[in-house]
Amino acid sequence: QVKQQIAVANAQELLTKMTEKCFKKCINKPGTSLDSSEQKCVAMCMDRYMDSWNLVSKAYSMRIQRERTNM
Amino acid sequence: QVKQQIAVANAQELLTKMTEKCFKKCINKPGTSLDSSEQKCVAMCMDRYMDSWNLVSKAYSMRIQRERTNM
Amino acid sequence: QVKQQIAVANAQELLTKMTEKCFKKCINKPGTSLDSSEQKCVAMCMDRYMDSWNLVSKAYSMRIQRERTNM
Amino acid sequence: KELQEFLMVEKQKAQFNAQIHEFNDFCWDKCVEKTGNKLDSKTETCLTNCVDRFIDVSLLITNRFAQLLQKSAGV
Amino acid sequence: KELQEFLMVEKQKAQFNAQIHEFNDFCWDKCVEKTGNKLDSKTETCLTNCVDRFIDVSLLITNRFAQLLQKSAGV
Amino acid sequence: KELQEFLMVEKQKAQFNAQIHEFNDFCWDKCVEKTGNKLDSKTETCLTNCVDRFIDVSLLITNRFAQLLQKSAGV
Repeated sequence: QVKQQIAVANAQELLTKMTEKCFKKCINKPGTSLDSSEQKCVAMCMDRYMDSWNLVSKAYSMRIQRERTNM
Repeated sequence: QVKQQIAVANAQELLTKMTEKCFKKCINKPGTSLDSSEQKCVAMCMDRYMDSWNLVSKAYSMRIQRERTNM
Repeated sequence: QVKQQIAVANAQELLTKMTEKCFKKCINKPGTSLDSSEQKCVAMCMDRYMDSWNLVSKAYSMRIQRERTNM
Repeated sequence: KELQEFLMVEKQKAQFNAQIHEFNDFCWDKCVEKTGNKLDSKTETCLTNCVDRFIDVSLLITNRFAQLLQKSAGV
Repeated sequence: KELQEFLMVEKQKAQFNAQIHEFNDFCWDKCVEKTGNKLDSKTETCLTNCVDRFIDVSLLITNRFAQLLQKSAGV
Repeated sequence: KELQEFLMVEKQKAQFNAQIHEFNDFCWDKCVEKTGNKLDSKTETCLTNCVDRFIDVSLLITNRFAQLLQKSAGV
């Protein structure tokens, strides 16, 4: 249960951040609906944000390991 | 009492946001006092921020209702 | 113990803010290491941030005293 | 039992208000440039659309995320 | 009872410090452009004024808000 | 006792994830300009370096702060 709670909290934080970052990147002037190019942009932005998350996560893990080896 | 606490929390959050947003909009170079044009600007900014709050609140309520009707 | 906890919390908040502010000021393009000019910039930025903290703290204290005298 | 219902309703109201503060913070920066004697109609439209599009983006991202999860779970 | 007083004083100190962190964060962005060997006097004046004007704006808004509330309550 | 260990491990994981969210938020703004079909190699390098340099800056500041504290304590 604790594991699930953390997984859910993690996913929610990711969704919140992506919504904010991708709105900023893709919606210059909010219109009466999301047009198809905005939808495409949001979908791509979301994929890139998750790519970035994975890269950052890997870089951070490797750094922690290096610091441990140096100690 | 719970109601009052929420109302107070809500008002405090509104005051905090307005102070920050209206300082940013109205005080370009902080001087030795608030001059009258800065005071006017802050008062107007405050009124507009509350107008905006009401508009946003209405838009959000309507959206929630629409989503419920669609379910 | 309470005193120590507050002192630690205070120092941690200061360290967190300085890291963020000085990274923004000093690291334009993150490279493969911190070069010596970036390190110098970070050290100076850190000193200035603490100077600023002391000034702000003094200004706030004096304001509180003035408000009390006026009451 | 009535107390529980009362508390739940109040909690929902608090969440609703917190959400409005967030929307207003975000959409104010997006839409409001000058603050005159009243919000002009362009700014008003922008604010209303901003809330609705923000929710659209949030739903789009949440649904797509759920699909990706299901795919990766091999369902 | 002494413990309570002690805890209250410590809590106030913590709030005071939290407030300074906020002011410093905000006024640093407003006033500090370059970070050299020391803060120049223009930047120092800006920082001090920034704190005082921020409090002024906060008081102005709070008082005006209270007035609006009273008016709308028909007092 | 096993429960305690389990909870501590889970807490560390949560902190690790929270840290990644912060890094990603910060480094995304620093490094990602356009979002195309994939992150180009320049952006990828920037993101990886951003995390490492952020930690470098944090360590530099923390160590220097500790030195200043020791000096001012007259040690």
